[in-house]
Amino acid sequence: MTNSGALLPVIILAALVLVFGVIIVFGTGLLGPKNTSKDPASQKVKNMPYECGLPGTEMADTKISIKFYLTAILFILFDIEIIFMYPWAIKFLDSIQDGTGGYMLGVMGVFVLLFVVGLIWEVKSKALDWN
Amino acid sequence: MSLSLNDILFYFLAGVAVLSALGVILQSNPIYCALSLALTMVSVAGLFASLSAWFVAGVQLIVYAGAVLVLFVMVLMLFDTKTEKRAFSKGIVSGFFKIVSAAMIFAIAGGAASMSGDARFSKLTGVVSATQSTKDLADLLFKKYLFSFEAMGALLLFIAIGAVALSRIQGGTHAD
Amino acid sequence: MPTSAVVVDSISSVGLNHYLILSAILFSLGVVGVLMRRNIIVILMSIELMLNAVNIAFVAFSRYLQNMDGQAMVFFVMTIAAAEAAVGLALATTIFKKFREVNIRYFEHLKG
Amino acid sequence: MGKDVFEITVNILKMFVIFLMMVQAVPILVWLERRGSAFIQNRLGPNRVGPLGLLQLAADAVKFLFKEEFVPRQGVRFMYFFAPIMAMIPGALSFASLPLSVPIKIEPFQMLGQMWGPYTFAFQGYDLGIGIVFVLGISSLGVYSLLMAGWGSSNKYSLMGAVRASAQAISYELALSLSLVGILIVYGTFSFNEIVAAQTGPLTFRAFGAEHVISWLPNWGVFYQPLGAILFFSATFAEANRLPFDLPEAEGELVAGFHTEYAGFKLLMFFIGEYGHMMVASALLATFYLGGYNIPGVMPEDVLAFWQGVVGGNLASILTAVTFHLSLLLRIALLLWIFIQVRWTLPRFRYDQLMNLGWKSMLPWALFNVCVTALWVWFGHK
Amino acid sequence: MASSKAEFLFAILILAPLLGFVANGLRWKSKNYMLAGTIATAAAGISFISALAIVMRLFGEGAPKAVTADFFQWISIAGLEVPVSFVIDHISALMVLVVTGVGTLIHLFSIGYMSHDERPTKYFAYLNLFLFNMLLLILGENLVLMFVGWEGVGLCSYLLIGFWFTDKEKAAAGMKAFVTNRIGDAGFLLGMFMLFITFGSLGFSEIISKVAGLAAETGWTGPITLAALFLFVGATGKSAQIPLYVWLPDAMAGPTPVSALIHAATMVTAGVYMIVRLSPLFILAPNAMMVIAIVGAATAVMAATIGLTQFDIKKVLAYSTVSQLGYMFLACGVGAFGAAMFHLVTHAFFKALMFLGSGSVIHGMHEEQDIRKMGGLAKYMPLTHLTFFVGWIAIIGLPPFAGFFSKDEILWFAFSSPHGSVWLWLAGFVGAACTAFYMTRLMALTFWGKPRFDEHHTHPHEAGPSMAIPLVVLAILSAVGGFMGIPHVIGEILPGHPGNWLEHWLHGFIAVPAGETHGSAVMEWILMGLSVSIAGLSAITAYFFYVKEPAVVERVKNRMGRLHTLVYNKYFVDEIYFAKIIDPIVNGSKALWAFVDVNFIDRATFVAGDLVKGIGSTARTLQSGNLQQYALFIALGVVGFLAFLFELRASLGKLLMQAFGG
Repeated sequence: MTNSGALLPVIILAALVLVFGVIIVFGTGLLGPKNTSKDPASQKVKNMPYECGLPGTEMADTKISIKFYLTAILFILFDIEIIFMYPWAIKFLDSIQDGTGGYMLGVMGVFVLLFVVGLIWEVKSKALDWN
Repeated sequence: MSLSLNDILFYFLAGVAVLSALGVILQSNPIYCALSLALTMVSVAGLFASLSAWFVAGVQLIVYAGAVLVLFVMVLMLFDTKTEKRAFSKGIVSGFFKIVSAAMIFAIAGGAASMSGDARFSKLTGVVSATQSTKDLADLLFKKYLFSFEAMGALLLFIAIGAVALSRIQGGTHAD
Repeated sequence: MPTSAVVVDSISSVGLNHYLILSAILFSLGVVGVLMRRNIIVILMSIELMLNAVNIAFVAFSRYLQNMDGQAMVFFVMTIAAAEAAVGLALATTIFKKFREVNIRYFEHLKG
Repeated sequence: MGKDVFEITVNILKMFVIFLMMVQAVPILVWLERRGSAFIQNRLGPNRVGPLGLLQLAADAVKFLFKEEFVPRQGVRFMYFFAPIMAMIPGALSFASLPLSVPIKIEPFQMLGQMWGPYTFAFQGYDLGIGIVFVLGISSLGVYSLLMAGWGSSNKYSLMGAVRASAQAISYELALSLSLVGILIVYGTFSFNEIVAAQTGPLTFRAFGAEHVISWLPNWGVFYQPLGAILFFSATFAEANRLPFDLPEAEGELVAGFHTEYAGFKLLMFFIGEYGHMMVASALLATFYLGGYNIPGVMPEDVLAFWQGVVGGNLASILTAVTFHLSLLLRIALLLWIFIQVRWTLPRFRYDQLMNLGWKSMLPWALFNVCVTALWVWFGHK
Repeated sequence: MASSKAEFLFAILILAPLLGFVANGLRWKSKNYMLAGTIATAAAGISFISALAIVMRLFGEGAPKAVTADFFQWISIAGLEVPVSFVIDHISALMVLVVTGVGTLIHLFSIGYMSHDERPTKYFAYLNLFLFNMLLLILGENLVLMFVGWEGVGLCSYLLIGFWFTDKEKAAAGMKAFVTNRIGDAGFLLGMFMLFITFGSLGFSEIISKVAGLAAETGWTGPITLAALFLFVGATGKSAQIPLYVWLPDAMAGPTPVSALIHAATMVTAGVYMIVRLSPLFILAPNAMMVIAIVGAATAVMAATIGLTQFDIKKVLAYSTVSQLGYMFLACGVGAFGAAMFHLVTHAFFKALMFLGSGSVIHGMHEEQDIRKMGGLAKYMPLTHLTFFVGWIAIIGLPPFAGFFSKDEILWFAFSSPHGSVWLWLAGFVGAACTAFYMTRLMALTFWGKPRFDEHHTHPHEAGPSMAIPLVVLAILSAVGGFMGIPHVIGEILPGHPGNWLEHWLHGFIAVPAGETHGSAVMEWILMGLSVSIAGLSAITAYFFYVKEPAVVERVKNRMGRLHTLVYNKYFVDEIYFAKIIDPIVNGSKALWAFVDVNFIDRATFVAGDLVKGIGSTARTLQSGNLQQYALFIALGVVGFLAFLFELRASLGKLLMQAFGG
């Protein structure tokens, strides 16, 4: 069994969860009582998004500040830098055994330095401040 | 055609990938495009796994599916996107040319690939655990591609600074 | 069960070509997406799609040729893709701030 | 999946068992939470339905099944429905990849007039070589359910809540993955089995070029990575939106955050997702830092011999696996109790404090931790 | 030592007028005519004296044949050696004395004449410049220097004719003179080229030494004949012969002293002087000589007839000059180069005299030039009348005045010379008759008869001393000038047998036509008698016509009718020129412009412009700013590249085969 088969249980489990979810979601739909009242007003009110009783305001002007989008970008960049650390981390122990530990340390030192500089700049540039 | 487990897996994942790719370009609501792209990413990660490139599959999941697409979805929400009335660019003739050029690219690449004989994957030699393959990758990364590795670090730094600067631009060129 | 010794089983009929053809399909779909769509974000997504197609080809060849260079390249392609997405979306936001709508046509205003 | 029918069926059954474990965890935990919070607040928890109120949740489950179904008016229907399902996937998939106990060896036995050969079943959903990276990947998918719920319910406040929750999840995922780097450096491998295997026996570590053995301490990861453990543990709180970090759901106008519009079983699914995430977090913590299913000072062979004596045959190896599994469950329960305990003691963070903590303190500390471990390991082995 | 002294003298001779020009030129605005006049006259005087000093060297035994002066090497390119060097031999000695002598007198006369002008200094500057150029022309040792002088005098004649350029007509006259001269100069240049090609050098001495041995050419296209003809064309331009004489009558628009100096004495004779210096060359081209003779005779007769009907005093004199030049060319044509030089000198004297006379008349009559409004001026201007009277007798050729000797010599040679013929003599004879008639008419209408002007209003007065002196000197010269070249026939019968000094003087330098002369001494006497009698006869008839019976003139004029109008309008030559040459060229070019230029050249440029714009616009559409269009081009590029990489044909074929082949 080439090890690509190892994926099968993952897919089976995922399928299982999906099936279970779908059954329940539509199950409650079927089982539960229907909102049979024809009166459009009650339909409207009942389906209105829950605003602690306040009349629902339009979705249109939901303005999400740039901060979130900025965090997402920084997340990607730092995430990739962390991902680059993984192979290094794995290799580090072996490289110490075969004597190239210092070299690996140096290389990662530079990389981490860049990471830190990036982080410091972000902090200094108040990109991460949530007011 | 003896369909071994592996083949089923490949065709399933390939099917999902192609369908979701189609979804990406055909959906009129950009959010759905993003989600179908996420599905593509996951299926591609699966394909990597089927090629026993475990670490890269994991990275694909984390970086692409987990980070880039989250950014896409978040930006789309930022833009309060609605279903686009005209999703495709105007111009029938240019449209025709575009389709033709894409088809040609596929025809040539596909043709070349199919023509190059039936390259079978040789069986894996010896025990290849994900950790071991990652170690080989690390070896390669820090010996042969050291410079590009550091360059990547630098690039990410600059992008971080650039993105922040870009998002802070107040007036555009046509600050009307 | 990857750790078990090499288990001889029927050599899977799926070869390098299948992966390459898949990669070609995804790439062409990406090209169509870039050319046809009007929304900048969707164009960026199609570009990501094309990059993924390239990644598949890389990994397929790396598996076929039994050396890890392909996977290293995939790494770098991913970084570039992430960087590109970040900058692309930064541009898209500036366009959105200016024109309240994200449409590739607005880049024409930068024609100058 | 397996050579013959029996093995395949067993494996598939395993998937079901693991998923049910996760689903069943919710009522137990909810009950525990209610009783726990009552105990902390010096009041009685639910005790009407069944002994000590244990059946309370069963009743709730049935109630949820029959609640009325309704959808917010302009909601994006597909996303509204798919979000709860998506919430469950990360928890299930990552929990299945964890080694829960020692593998069970079954000698050949007679059943249905056919001899079934020897099997060894791994007491684990599936063993992917890249355990850690897989778990991180899957957990990063969790953000989608938040965003989809927020956008699907087309409720301005739920959207705000979803975006805030995802931003928070993202920020702490950074700290999480950095703290894992520490583990990678120490153990030098991705797969959980190897990590757990490495944590047997007394604490032995190399420092200043010599090998030191402290016999009375088990060889757990926490002693190698104390700071890493703390960072990991607090990061998981944020990932699961647990109390100190559950701002998006609790703020005044955000009401219940991204799942405001949900009711009935869909809400329950979100809880399954949340508690699943908590279970995975504590299981990971146990695996990395608390020696997984290893009972300190006790070797699997002894336990097997003991059960051989008592029961004998295949049942013995099954029972040994169960004992080790119970030891793991004990640690997970302990950690879960801490989760609940923290919920009712720590006050909630303001959002900017939360994000500052994530970016400006946890991330640097994680980085510091990585550097220290690297230097420590390097000096140790020089 | 002698030569260095010669260089010094030559330098003074030539540079004096130049310095005069520079002095006056720098202060050309000033109105002080007295100062300007004295400077100019002094410069002319100095050059005359130094010329005299050099010429004195030539006299006496053992005196050198020629005095040369070398200054510097002007052009030395691949075979063409043009040294700036000057020579005075027997021919140029005569010429230089005439030019500087008469020039000085005319400068003196101008002081009086130009006293009322606004730009006297500029006038005198031009006069000095003219003198300088004339000296270059005469003394130049090679054709190039002569050509420089040739052009210089042309320029100065233009400047001086158009001196009062504010008057459009005078400016046009100047332009006409210049253009016609230039046409002649073109011929001159071609002649120089021919000479250079055949002889490889332009120096007079070299050419003459190379020509010495050659035989005469018979055909028309021989190099020497062609050179001779071209040079003759140059001469006709400068000396106003048949085709190119039209500018001289109009040149009268300039101030009268200018006409006297340039258009009577010096410049116009340059052509004759050039032919005489190159006589050994012309001798070898009998056909060319024949042409020169015919043109000379024709010009003489035609100009004389036109002179009969002119009413402007200066126009009459101008046509008389053209006619006399015709005689000189007739002489050269028949090979009597000595006679030509003799007539040139004598003509210079009496023509300058008459022009100055007319100048003082015009001055007196307050710029009135129409002789019909004059008459009976003898009383008012006795000295002018007297000097004019001497000039009149000289020109009609009554012995013993200068005119008689030189003209008769020409007529005789026209008859007797090997190249001559009876027809040539007859033409000359008729010309002489007309000359006598119109000169007497002129005298009658201006000086004799009743005054035809309002005496109360205009008071003609005698000219001042500065104008009187030149008149007297020239009158004496006109009277005495003839004795320079007394023909042998007369020489024998006169006591002391004076020989023909001029012939002796020019002997070595001019060529004598080979072949026998037909006609004995007796014939010479007969011809001489004929010409004197016809001159006297026509003078008396003219006197009778215009003084006694003016009415008769009207009757004769009416009877002549058409012939009179023809002659009066100068044979419509100007009109013909305009009709045949100038207008066709102008209209032709206009038509050419209208058709070719507008249709083809303009159209071509417009088309080119539009083409570029067209291409530009198509290129512009490529940069529409539409990013997806750019992306499309990229895709197409990729397709092309891939096709190239995988030789499209093979892969597509296989694909299709797979798809359909099954």
